[in-house]
This record gives sequence, structure tokens and C-alpha cells, in this order.
Amino acid sequence: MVSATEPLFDDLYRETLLEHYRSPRNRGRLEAPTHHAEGLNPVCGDEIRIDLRMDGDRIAEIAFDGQGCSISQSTASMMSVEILDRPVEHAMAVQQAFEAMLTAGAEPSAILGDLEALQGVSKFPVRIKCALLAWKVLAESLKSPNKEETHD
Amino acid sequence: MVSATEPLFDDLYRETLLEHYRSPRNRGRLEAPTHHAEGLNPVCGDEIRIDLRMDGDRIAEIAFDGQGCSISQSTASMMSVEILDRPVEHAMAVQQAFEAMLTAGAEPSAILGDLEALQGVSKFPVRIKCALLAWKVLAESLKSPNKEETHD
Amino acid sequence: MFSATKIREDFPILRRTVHDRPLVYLDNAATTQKPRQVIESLVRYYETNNANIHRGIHTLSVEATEQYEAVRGKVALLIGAPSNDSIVFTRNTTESINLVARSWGDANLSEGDEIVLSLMEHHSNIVPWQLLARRTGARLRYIEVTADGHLDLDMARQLIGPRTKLVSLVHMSNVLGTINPIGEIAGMAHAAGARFLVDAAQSAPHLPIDVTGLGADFLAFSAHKMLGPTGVGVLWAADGLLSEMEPFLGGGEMISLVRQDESTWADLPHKFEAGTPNIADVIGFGAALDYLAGLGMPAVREHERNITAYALDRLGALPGLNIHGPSDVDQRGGAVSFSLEGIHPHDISTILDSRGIAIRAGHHCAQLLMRALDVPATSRASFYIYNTEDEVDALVEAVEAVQRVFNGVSHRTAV
Amino acid sequence: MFSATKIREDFPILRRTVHDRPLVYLDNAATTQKPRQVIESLVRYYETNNANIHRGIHTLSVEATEQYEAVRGKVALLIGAPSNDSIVFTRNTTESINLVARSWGDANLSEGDEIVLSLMEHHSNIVPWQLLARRTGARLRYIEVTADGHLDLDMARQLIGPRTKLVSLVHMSNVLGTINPIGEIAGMAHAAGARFLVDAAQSAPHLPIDVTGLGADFLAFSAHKMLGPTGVGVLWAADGLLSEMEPFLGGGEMISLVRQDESTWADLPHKFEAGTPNIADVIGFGAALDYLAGLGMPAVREHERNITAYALDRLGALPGLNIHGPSDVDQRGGAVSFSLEGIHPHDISTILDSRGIAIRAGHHCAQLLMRALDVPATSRASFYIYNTEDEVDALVEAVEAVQRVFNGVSHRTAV
Ligand SMILES: Cc1ncc(COP(=O)(O)O)c(C=O)c1O
Ligand SMILES: Cc1ncc(COP(=O)(O)O)c(C=O)c1O
Repeated sequence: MVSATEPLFDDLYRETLLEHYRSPRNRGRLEAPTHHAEGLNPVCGDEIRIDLRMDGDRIAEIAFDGQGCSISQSTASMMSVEILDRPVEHAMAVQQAFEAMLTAGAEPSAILGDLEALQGVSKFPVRIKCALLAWKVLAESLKSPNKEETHD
Repeated sequence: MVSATEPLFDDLYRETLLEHYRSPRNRGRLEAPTHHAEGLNPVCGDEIRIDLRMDGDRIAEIAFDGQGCSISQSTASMMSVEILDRPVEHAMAVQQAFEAMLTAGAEPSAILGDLEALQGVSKFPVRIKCALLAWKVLAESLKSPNKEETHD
Repeated sequence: MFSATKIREDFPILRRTVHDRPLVYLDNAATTQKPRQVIESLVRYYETNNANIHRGIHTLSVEATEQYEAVRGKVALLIGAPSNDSIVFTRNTTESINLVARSWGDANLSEGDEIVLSLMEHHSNIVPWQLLARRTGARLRYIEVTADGHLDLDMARQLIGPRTKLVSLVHMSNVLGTINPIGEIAGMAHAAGARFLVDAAQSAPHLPIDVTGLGADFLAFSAHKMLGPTGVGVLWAADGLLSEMEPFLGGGEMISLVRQDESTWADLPHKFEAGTPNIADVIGFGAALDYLAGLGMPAVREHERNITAYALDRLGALPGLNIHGPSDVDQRGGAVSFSLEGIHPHDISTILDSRGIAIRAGHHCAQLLMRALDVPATSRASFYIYNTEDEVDALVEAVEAVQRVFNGVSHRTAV
Repeated sequence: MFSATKIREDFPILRRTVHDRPLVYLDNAATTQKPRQVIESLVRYYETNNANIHRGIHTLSVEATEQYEAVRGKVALLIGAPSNDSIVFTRNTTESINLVARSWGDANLSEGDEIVLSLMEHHSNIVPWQLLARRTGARLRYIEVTADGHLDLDMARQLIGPRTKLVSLVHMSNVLGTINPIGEIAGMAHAAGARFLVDAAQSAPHLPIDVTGLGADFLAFSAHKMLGPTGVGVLWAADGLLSEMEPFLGGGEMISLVRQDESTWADLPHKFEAGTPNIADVIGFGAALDYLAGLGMPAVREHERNITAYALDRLGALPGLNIHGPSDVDQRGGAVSFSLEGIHPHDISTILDSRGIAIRAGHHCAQLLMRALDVPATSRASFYIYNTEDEVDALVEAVEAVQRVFNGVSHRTAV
């Protein structure tokens, strides 16, 4: 079977996505995270954990792990690349552009970088929450400074 | 509205039936019954109580009371007429002929007497149990000699 | 413009005959007929979307899930519920009330506590509380009904007190038609610190309803009494109540994590919908709600007010006919119960049936009320959006015929 | 002669496309599609007979009651039940099991008693017992599953003992396809003086069943998994059990006499059917049972045995694909779960969906089994009477495509 007859999943499972799934970036744990959160998608069992080391307003380090489908795991990987070493504000802007692309059919913005590869997910509504899980956990982690750190 | 346009309920509510309903025979209680039973049709609330005074195998006296629709009450009245002063065997024969008429579409037998008037009930299946209630209670009462009597 | 004649065209069953007469369907308090829009929505579902919901990734399952969940929003709109998550689909009003009795009642009632009901309740709003009382040692108290078919509010004030944990009341009586002063009773219940359940089985189909305005804590009703398919009920609960409650039924779809010895529950409202729901019929109920929304509940109420007024007028003019329940159409809906002196309701119903007229005869699942009214049973005609004054005329004529048969005023006098 | 191709003509949904491909529906363990005979019976009911049942005297109500009650006889025929009165209609398997847990369980279990389940149970046969255990202090014990997907019978023999009050077991696993040795377990349960519930959700649709031969005390299954409408389940109970049990739900239709403080119950099976039942769908289920009876359950089983054998063969030949459950088709039904190394089931399901193939991916409401198999989820194809070998071929081709995408053996290797 040649790819010409498989337009739909070609569009969803783009090479960039598969490549991040096979070789995730920033996967693992941080030694001294300042922030941490975990999230589970109970319907499908996808899991994401995120460690952050914030330097003021800047995401100085990020690491994620977890398990689940290629969409949830590759999104986490791509996201980590796009927001590493950036201010929180930039992460929020990327998130907004990402959600607009998936749920409102917006054209992919330039700030999405590799995340643009997930555009095809918008045609599989039931998978959108897979792509949003990493972002949900990121938001959660930003609200969850480690106890020790807050005593600094 | 003239009766010609009301064939169905003319057929059900025949004059004989209505007349027994308005002026029931053998209605009341016996002073010294040898047998007694009561029956309730829980679906529609019809009630029949029957007192018998048996003389050997003969139904020497019968009285019924109760409340409910014209079908249940008139059947009890007509039944009492047909079986009074008759052996149990005859009562059973009448019952069989009656049930055959209602549930198996049999032609009314001569031994039914006035009970023939209930033939139309066979066209209203949900009302058949109204017509059978008195017979059920009769059968029950024949099996239920009064305590005092059994010690005779 | 509301037109019953026009509406009738949407109801295929109204074209059938019964005993060679056109069907006159006046048993709407038992269940209503269904418009083709509802029937077609069932067919469409089974012919194009049928799949199990909530956990499927394939297209059919996604479509079915969307259609099923969308109906919660339609229910919320109908009753003015602030959120979709407070709407649980059950089988019927009866199951909704039992759910509350088990999940809320078992946890909140104990020996000496009181549950206040009324003598005009449907068995479905009596028996679950009797079973609960037996499990917990709680006691049932009954508000009586006045001679003109209203709740005895003085008695309500006396009964509802510090021991009361729950007041559970019918909004509109299925026998008397009485519309109860729900707001007032809600005030009494809440002043006593009690919860308040409203049995809306007869009101949700016929009256505009706003749950927040009513002051209810729980509201229960059935789809089949409002154009919807059989097999679907609704339980609505006020904010926060469902999340505190234990699950009612355990199983698939209502869990989050299952371990050998214990489990955690899915988010609301799924926690209360164990197993494969009645997917098709919930979707069909959505079509019924669309139909009612198209008419507008105020217009539905107005039509029924008119036809009930007409029926009360005409039936009330018959000698020997006694109507149970309020005579003021502003205080009642379209369930009209009556007795004919010396004639049993079952005989009335059979004779009416022989003319194609469907009414209900019996205790209407309200034996306590029958005893309070001191009748073994009543005859009941009940109206809905497709009933016309012509049908009321047919009813009245038929009742006159019943009287002729039984009272021998016709050719039959000559016995 | 049984012909899946011929049968397909009766299923309107099988003519639809998904993502521009013909629908290949392989999610039958979740719910099956419905033949036009079932859909038409719903339409016929709503267009000609719709009425509330059991207490009506008018023609529609009499007709509806007869049609509804007639379905009990068809169920009895299907499962070899000696009497219609032992057949209760519920919403689904889940409600049937919960009914037993509440009505039988609450009265018969107490602290220290044990309920024996297995690790291959569906959540619907786990959570009701967890809730019961919490109410009564009883304890749950689990029979483990062997590496080849069978019950560990040695462990069953150890677990089922004098403390066991109930054994509740799935007849055919919805994940592994395993057909459990019900007769053998029934023997162990009864020797220990315990009752035995059989979850027949996956067996009643696919295997000839004879309740008396099985040795079950309770049997539960769902109409929607066997061509019937959603919203109907069955609980069958052995002679005498239902009459001893307390009612589950209280309300209309299940009473005989209602007094203020207590009530008496209607005859069986009505005592367990409170409120307006799902009349239309029970009648529609009757049409489904007629359809299955027309095919004959042995022929249904034979078809599925063949197609399952073919699927096991073809899928089993794919490298990197692992099939969970027995390989002997005499010991299993047509639910075929598999894992692809390194590829998440959700990704598999999405890619299959893009080719019109509906399978299920997830935990299949069997989280304990997922943990025992040490997988987060599986992919499952499940077959029914209308599935063909061509469809299995389409499945296999699509799985190969998934592997190409993920393993980069196609043009995509060049990353
Ligand atoms: C083995 C088994 N038991 C129970 C159930 C629950 O059935 P339902 O959702 O119809 O209650 C299912 C269906 O998913 C099943 O496969
Ligand atoms: C006032 C009232 N409550 C409860 C019910 C029970 O409704 P269902 O049978 O749909 O559960 C009815 C319907 O008969 C009713 O009229």
C-alpha cells in the first residue's frame, strides 16, 4: 500500500511527530526542579510528568516523562523544545497558538516550530485532548513550586 | 347516539349483565357457612368474597359480596344462580364451559344459563380476568372449609 | 402559531383507528405519543451512528458520544440548569428517585429522622422512601390533601420541622392535576435544614420550569411523558450534591481507576451512569426536546390550560359526574380525574375504548390518594399538545353513552 | 445456510462510509449493529402501539403489554429458562449485576464472608461487589489468569471455600475471548454452598446457552450486544431466588398494595421492574431474538469460530504483533486483543479509523486484567454475524500500514 492512498493518517502522523515520538527531547527528570506536576488523561491512560527549573520568569530547564500515545508524548517533546530557555510569557503564547490551531482551525503560527506538525490532529477530535495534556501539566507545574524552593 | 353505532359495547354490556349488576342475586353473607374464600384482582382492585354452605357434595347455600366492575360483580351473581343447589361436579362443568367460551372462543353451552351474556368479554382480553375472578374464589372456597366445620 | 391540528400531522399513531374509530388518545399522563422527528432520530442513529460511547476512538463512537452528550445541554436549557454536569440520565423518574434514596438517603438519614411526603404522591415517590425508612429507621410523614385537591399547607408547616431531613413532593399531581406551591414548600424545607426533591414527572412535560427559581435540590422526570422514547429519565441535582454522593450503580463508564479492593470515580455526571447507557433513546429524547423547544413551553402550557378549561366545563356539566381536583385552571394541569356515580372506572374505560377513546382507569399508582378520596379507582383523561376540543367532545359524548348504558336511560330501560 | 454476505444486507449501517472508506465494524464486543428488522420493530411500535403497559384497559395499552410480555418468552427460549417469571428486564448487564449485589447481596453477606471474582472481570462485575463489600464488610478474592489467558483453576479451587458466599464470573472474556469452564466453577461454588453469578454479556450474544445446564444461579446480559436496542438488559435467576429477595427499586408497577408505612409487592418478575419500563426497546429486543433464532445460535457460533480462526492465523503471522488470550478457537470467542510492540493502541485505532476500520483501543473496562497482562491498554477487534474474511484482510493490511508508519519501513525511513 502506498502513501498516496493513505492521505488522512499521513496528515496526522507526520514524520516530525513520529521522530519526536521515537527520539524525545528533554525526556527524563531534573536534579533540582523548582516546579513539578503530573497529569493523567483518565479516558485513555496517557500520563505526563513535568519538572521545571525556573530562573525568575525564565524556564531555565525542563524535563518530562510519562507514557501514552505518540500524540501526547511527541507534543511534550516538541513543547519542551519550544519553551526551553524562554520566559513564561512566550510559553503561554505558544500554547495559545497551539490550541487555536487544534480547536479553532487557526492557521499554524510561526512561533509553533515543530508543533505545527500536529495540525492534523484537529481532524480527529477525540485525540485533541492527547495533544493538550502536556500543556495542561505545564500550566499545572507553573502553579506548583516545590515546597523547599518557596522557602528560599 | 343510537345503539346501532355502538355495536361493540352493546355486545359486551348486554342487558342481562347490567341487570345482574344492578340487582345482584345471592349477595350478602351466610349465617353458617361451611366454606369461605376471598379474592382480589390486584391489577384492577376487584374484590369478591364467597360463603358456601355445603351439604355433602351439594352447594346448599351461596352468598357473595365484594366490589368492582360490572363484569366481576355480575359474573358472581350469575354464577351463584347457576350453581346453587347443584353438586360441585355441575359447578365445575359450568366453569369449564364458561372458560372455554371466554378464552378459547367456544360457542356458549346450554348449561351456562345467564352467563352466556358474558360472551362479548372474549373480545376484550384485558377484562377476561374480571369475569374469571368469581370462579377463582369459588374454587378457593371449595378448598377452604371453615376450621369449626372440619371438626364436626 | 401553536396549532394542535398542525401538530397532529407529526404524530403517525394519530392516524390509526381503534375498534374502527379514529384513535382519541387521552392517556398522556401515562405516556405521550412520539412525533416522527423522534422516531426518525432513532432510525437515523441506528442506521448511521450506532456505537458504544465515551471510550471509543473510531468515528462512529465519537459521533455517538457527541450526540449523546449534546442532549445534556438540551435538558439543561429546558429546566434552566446552570450546568450540564448536574444532569444524570436514568431509566425513568422512578429510577431517579431511587438513586437519591440510595445514594443520598442511605448516607444522610438515620433513626428518628423524618421524610415528609404527601398523600397525593405517585408510588414512585413513596415506595423508595419506605424502603429507605426500613434501611435507616427514618420515619415517613404525609401532608394531607384538602377536599378541593390541594396540599394542606397548614399541615405542611406543622410537619416540616427540625427532624425533617427530606421533603419529597410531586410538582403536578398525575391524578388531580394540582400544581403544588413548590416555592413555598422549598422555603419550609430549607428553613428546616432539609433537602427538597421535586417529582417533576408531570410538570416538566407541561410547564415551563426553572430549577433555580423552584428552589429544588433534586428534580426527577421521564422522557417518555414528554414526546421522548421509553427508557430515559433525568435526575438533576443542585450544585455540589452529586459530588458528595456515593455512586448508585457500579460498573463500566463510572470509574476512573479500578484496583482490586477499591476504585475511584469518573467525573460528574458519569459517576452516576454505570454501564452502557440507553444511548439511542437519549439521542431520541434530544429530538423530543428540540420539538418542545420549537413550540415553546409557555405555548404548550397555554394550549393545555385552554383544553383543560374546556374539558372541565363540558364534563362538569354532566349530571352524576364528579371531577376530582382543583377547578381553577391556573392551579392545575391537564390530568382530569372523574367518577361516575355507580359506574366502575373499568367499565367506563372499556366502553370508551370501544369508541376508540383511550383514557386510564384505576388507582393511577396513587393508592394513598384513592383512599384519601375514598374511591377504589378513578377515570382519568389527560391532555397534551395534539389534543383538540373535538376530542373532548368525543369524550363527553362517550361518557354520556356510558351513563345511558348503565343508568338505563336509553332503549335499555325496558328490562 | 448461514451467509454473512446475505446477513449484511439487513444492516443499513454497513452501507455507510467512514473517512471515505466502507465501514468495517469490528467493535462488536462493545455493541453490535442492528438489523432493519429491529429498527422497523421500534418504528412499528411507536407508530401503532405506543402506550404505557400493565394497568391500561384501552387497546393500545393491551397491545403494548402483550408485545412487551411476549419478549420474556423469547429470552427464556434463548437461554433455556424453565419459566418466564424468572426473567427481569433491566437497563444493561451492569444494572442486572448491581440488582443482585443490592437485593441479594445486602441480605446475604456480612463481615468475613467472601466474594470470589477473577482478574479478567469487566468493571461491571467488580465495582458492584466492591461497593457491596464496603457496605457489608465482606471481602473480595480474585482468581488469577494464566499466561495463556485461562483462569487459574487450581487457584479457584483454593479460593472457593466455606467462607465463599458468592462466585461471580465472566462466561466469555471481553478482552481475551476466553470461554471459562462455567460448569466446573459452578460445581466448586455449589459444593462450598455459595451462589454463582454468570456475567453472560459476551456469551449470550455468541454461544448457545442453557442456564440449567450451566449451573448458574444468576445470569446477566445486555440486548445491545446482541442486535438489540440500547437500554435493555436481562437478569435471570434460578427458581426461588427472586421471590426471597427484597425489591431493588421501589415505585409504580412493582407493588400490590401501598399503605403509608409499608407496601406489598407485585408478583414476579414485576416486583423487580419499578416504574415505566423501556417498553419499546424490550419489544425491539424481541425482534433481535427472533433474528438470532432464525439463524440459530449454533450457526452463529460456528461462523464466529471460523472467522476468529482466520483472524488469529493472519494476525498471528505479523511480526511484532502479540495476541492476548487462548489460541485454540474451541476455547475462545471472537474478541481478539493484540499489542504491537512500541505502538500505542490509540495510535493504532486512529490509523485504522482513517481507513474506515472500527476497533476498540483502551483498557476495555478491565483495568485489573491490563495490570495482570502488564500492558497499559490493548487493541481489540471483535466479530459478529455480519463480519467477513475480507474484513479481516482489511484489518491485517491496515495493521501492516500502522507498522510501516511507526517502524519507518516505508518511504518514511529516510528521516
Ligand atoms: C464481560 C462484560 N461484562 C459486562 C459488560 C457490561 O455491559 P453493559 O455496559 O451493557 O452493562 C460488558 C460490556 O461491555 C462485558 O463485556
Ligand atoms: C407524578 C408521577 N411521578 C412518578 C411517575 C413515575 O414515572 P416513571 O414510570 O416514568 O418512572 C409518574 C408516572 O407515572 C408520575 O405521574
